[in-house]
Amino acid sequence: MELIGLANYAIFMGILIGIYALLSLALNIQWGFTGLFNAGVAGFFAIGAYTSAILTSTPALNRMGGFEWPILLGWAAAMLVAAMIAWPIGKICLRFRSDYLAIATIGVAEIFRLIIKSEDWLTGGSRGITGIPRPFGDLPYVQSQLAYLALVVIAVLVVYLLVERQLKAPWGRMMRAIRDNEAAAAAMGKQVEARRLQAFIFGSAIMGLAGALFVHFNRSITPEAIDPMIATFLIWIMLILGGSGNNRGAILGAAVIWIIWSVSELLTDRLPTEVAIQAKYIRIFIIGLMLQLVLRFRPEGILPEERKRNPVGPG
Amino acid sequence: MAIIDFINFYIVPGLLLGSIYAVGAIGITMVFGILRFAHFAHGDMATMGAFIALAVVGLFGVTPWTALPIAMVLTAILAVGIDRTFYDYLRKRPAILTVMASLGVALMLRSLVQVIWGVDPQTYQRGIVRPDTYFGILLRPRELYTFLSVIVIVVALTIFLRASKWGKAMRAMSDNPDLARLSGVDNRMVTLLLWTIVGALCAASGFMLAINTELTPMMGWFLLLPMFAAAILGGVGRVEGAVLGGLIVGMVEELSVLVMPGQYKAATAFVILLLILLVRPRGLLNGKVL
Amino acid sequence: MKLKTTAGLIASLLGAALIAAPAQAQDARIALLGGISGPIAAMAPPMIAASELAVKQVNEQGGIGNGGTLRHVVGDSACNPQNATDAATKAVNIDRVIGIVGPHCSGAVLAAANSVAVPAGVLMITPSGTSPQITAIDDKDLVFRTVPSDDYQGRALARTIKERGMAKVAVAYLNNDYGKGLAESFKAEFEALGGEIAGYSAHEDGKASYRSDLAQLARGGADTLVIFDYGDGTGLTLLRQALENNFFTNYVGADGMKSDAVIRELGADNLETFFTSAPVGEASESLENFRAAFSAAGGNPDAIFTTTAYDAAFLMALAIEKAGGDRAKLSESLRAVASAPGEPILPGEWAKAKQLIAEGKDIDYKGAAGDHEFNQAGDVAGNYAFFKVSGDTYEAIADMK
Amino acid sequence: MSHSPMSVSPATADDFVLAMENVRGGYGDADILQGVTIKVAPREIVVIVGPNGAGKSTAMKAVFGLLIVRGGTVVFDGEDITGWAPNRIVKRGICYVPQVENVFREMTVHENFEMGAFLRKGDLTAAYDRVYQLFPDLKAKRKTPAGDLSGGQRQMVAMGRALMLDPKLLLLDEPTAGLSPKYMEQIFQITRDVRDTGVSIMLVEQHAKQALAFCDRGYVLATGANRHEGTGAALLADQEVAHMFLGG
Repeated sequence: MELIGLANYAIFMGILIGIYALLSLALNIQWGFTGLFNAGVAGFFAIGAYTSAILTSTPALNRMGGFEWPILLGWAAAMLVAAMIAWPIGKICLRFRSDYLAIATIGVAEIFRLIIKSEDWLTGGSRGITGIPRPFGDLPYVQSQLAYLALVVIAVLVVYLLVERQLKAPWGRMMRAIRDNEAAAAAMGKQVEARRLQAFIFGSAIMGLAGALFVHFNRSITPEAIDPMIATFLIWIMLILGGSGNNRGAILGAAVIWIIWSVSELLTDRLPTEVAIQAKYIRIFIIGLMLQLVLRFRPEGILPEERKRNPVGPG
Repeated sequence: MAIIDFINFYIVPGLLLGSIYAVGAIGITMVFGILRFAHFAHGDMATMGAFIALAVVGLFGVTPWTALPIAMVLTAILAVGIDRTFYDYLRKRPAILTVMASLGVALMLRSLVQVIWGVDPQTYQRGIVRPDTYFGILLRPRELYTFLSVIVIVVALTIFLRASKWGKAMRAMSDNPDLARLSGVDNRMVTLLLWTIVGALCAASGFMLAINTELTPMMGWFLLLPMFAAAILGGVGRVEGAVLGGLIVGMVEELSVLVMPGQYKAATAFVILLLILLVRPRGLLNGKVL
Repeated sequence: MKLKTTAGLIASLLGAALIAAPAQAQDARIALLGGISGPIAAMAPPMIAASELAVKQVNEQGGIGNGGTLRHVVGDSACNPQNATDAATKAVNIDRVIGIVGPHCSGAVLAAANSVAVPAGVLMITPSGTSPQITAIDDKDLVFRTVPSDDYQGRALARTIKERGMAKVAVAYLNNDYGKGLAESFKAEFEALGGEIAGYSAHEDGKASYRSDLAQLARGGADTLVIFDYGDGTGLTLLRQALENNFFTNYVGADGMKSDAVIRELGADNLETFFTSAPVGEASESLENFRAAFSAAGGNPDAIFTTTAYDAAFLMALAIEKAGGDRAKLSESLRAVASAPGEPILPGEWAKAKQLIAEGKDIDYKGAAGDHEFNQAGDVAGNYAFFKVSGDTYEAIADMK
Repeated sequence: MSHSPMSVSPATADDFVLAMENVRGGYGDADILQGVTIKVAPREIVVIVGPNGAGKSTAMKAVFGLLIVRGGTVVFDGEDITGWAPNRIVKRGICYVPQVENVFREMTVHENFEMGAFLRKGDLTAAYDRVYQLFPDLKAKRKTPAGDLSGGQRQMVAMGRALMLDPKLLLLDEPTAGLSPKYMEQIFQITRDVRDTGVSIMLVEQHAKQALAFCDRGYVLATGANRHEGTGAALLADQEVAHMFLGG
């Protein structure tokens, strides 16, 4: 009995970790390998989520759609639309240096969020979208969860392999050269701009996919899901903690943070309610503290980037 | 609409909001200028400062405005402590790590506020205050004090930065850090001064927001992005630019409701920000480009 | 290899959690999920406390079944789908609850119902998810709410204030599902009755100033401002700034504004023209019972959604008792204990209810926030009263039709 | 005691203000300097010239503690300052004027001088008089932000800032880079004037011919090592040196 419960919980965690791992991998392409400080992850996550939601959901009275497209088409569209929106944003914003890019992308994501909250005809406004189909959603609980986990794991695996392959290709070597060496980057001029834009678009498309996977899992989406805290900054913490520049680190970071977040509550729930409520606030403190500890003792993250030319380890 | 109404209900609130943004933006622009990183804990540090003032009011029974200087000192000490504990050792590493550290600090501060003071909205003084009229302009004492405090803070800070040895050293550090070091300016001292000032300014901005509205654990976080917009708008590293930027952002936010639906009010700061980055990334007063 | 380590880590942590939570066979477990962290952090603790009051009363008056205890866990849904599904999954799978009271925010309810409660067959009663979307969930009759869909309240409020002679109003609403739902239904009804909406605008949470928004609303010449927001959130800022600037004469809020924070921070003297609506039971003793008990337990009965939170937990307990702890019969039992006909049960009357159930008699819970006659979709029709501020609390001055 | 085969110094080490001997080092793992020896006597203007990538500026930075030195010694005024931090070296009496970004652009001319004297206590009137006497053009511009000045004037501000600490040795990194011939002449003249106030000067120059013509002694570096040294005139007369700079 209890073991099945544990397994169910583990499956659920696996699904959410997988979705966060996708976001973390996508951010790794942008930050870890290209040095683009995108602090608007939530924006692209939202675009993917809402695109797929509008296209695949059942028709609704007071907003556009739903068009009842097949789910896979919805996912593809989520990536495509996220990429298409990332293109002009990248075109405009990538000229800014690190911190400015961060603040500009936060701004863009916040504008998206306000539009999503306010334009009822498109997104259902603050009420969001429901009636979104879930693949294998008709199976019994456990099987359905397992099937979804399998889908998410496949998505993570495909993205992981794709990114790894790209990195070993000349494309990836060049990206790293651009990131690490201003002079080399300057020498390559126009081409660099194009590469950086590619990385930005590629990463954003994967964020869109993560958004799509998220809405189909919940069969619904509301604007609360794209709060910058849980859809941007949390992912940054995951990536930095796991090890930016290392794809396995990105995935591990997502897992570690989510597990700490989730499991810590299980333990604090055993406490009396008043204390338990306080403990929920303290959870936020713990995440902050974790980040500090990693930055202090392992600033490259748990799994640092593998650099062939610099064998000097931490400490 | 009568001119006087326009002044009372759009211009004055805009200036008030802008003053609060300005005080916060000065701190952000100074950290940007001297330490070269975006300080994400700024808003939550302001929250902390506001709640420290609340604690001072509660413990000693003094008026809020008397509590303000005490809160400024305490928050300054806190800010220096945070720098020593969480930022200082990252100084030689890429700036992103310090940015992340400041995000972590933001979370920790917010959580502390929630644990210590709870999550209910609170005020320094209960009840409401109806305004006095000055030549047709409606002002409450607290608004008057807010404006005065902002002026005092800006003037004092300007004098410090323009006329004192260490003020000049701070400007030098912001202007050209390598050369400042070559001139023998002690980095640690400048950093210490910086966080003292930033902490005090955070407390002031949080306090002023709170006395004009309420204290809530999230108040500072909501303030963060408009303050960043103000700092960049004015020109990074420029104190007078931050003031100007703050006033403009505050004013535009309040005036935006004349032409846009209210729910997009929050977007105006970002739109200004994006426009300025596109058209004039150095900001109005020719700040640094990071 | 890494996967194994991770799995090992999860397993050991979970093991620790389980050891800490021994379960006894005859006990029943429910979860109280609330937006403890996040945007409604100020509202959640009193709601949780109200639900806990119900749990406490149950256990003091005989517990569940034959000597069993009603146990509960508190989970943080943080008002977002990510945390809500996480909290619900833990409650269902680790704590093995058979019912969930919560979550508090509509978005969280939608996600937790769709991806956890409904597939897992767990009964869910939300005390504060007001979105009409909840009605539409394909829920296998497992999702209920003790708070009416905002449609009812908005319309009732429109009728009431029209009747009271406020014919020209401005509406300010928080741009979330709660504020928007109320505003839309209010507007439709008010205009149908021939009233004039002289200003209508949404605002975002957490801005420092709303004065120009208010000035803009006041320009239409309305004498009454209707605020659909939370009294311990932005609604307080808005009301303060409106009062301080004399923008309007009358101020009307819905249940979200009926918060003690409003009286505490603004002062009763300043609130003579402030009115709110809130759901009440048909039998006025219901509300009194709850207020007395909750005050005695140190709670604040004027805090938002405490009545619905109490009713949700009490109803959950009644349903469990009726179903004899059988998860499959839970929703059917809930309908039975909540609906007429039957012997009326008021808040706090657990011992009486338990005995009637044991005797096989039909009961009908009449709650603090309404009678809770669930319709097909698990929604309740609203029963509202109109309140004014009186001293340090709110006093009902009229029923709302 | 290491000693360079190239060393044909006219006096013993004690007679030099600065003696940098056989220094190796670089910014990262790789050595850019492969053993460089440069000496400066009191009241002497020493020029370091060499082709691009010769390590001229790097050699100067080695003096000022801006380099990881992995071999050799830097002795200043009889004291071994190898590996000292720049601010300690400043206090000891060496000032450095970087090639670029060598003024505080947002601060006025006068404030730049004030920053130069940051470590000095007591009355600074004499120091200000000295710089304004050396750079009379700047007197009228004392309230102007340095960033608004012309390139030549900025260079003067940079030198003035460095002189405020009353150093024994002034390091100038390509002070004439990007300046018109007229300004170049002026800077050289000022450098001589500064020397006449009792300061030793070491400068790195791109304009080798002009610099060798005006200096007291010169060093020619190539690929991080000494190539030639001697008086300016002697080096100019040297066939090999001429070949190096005139091409062909």
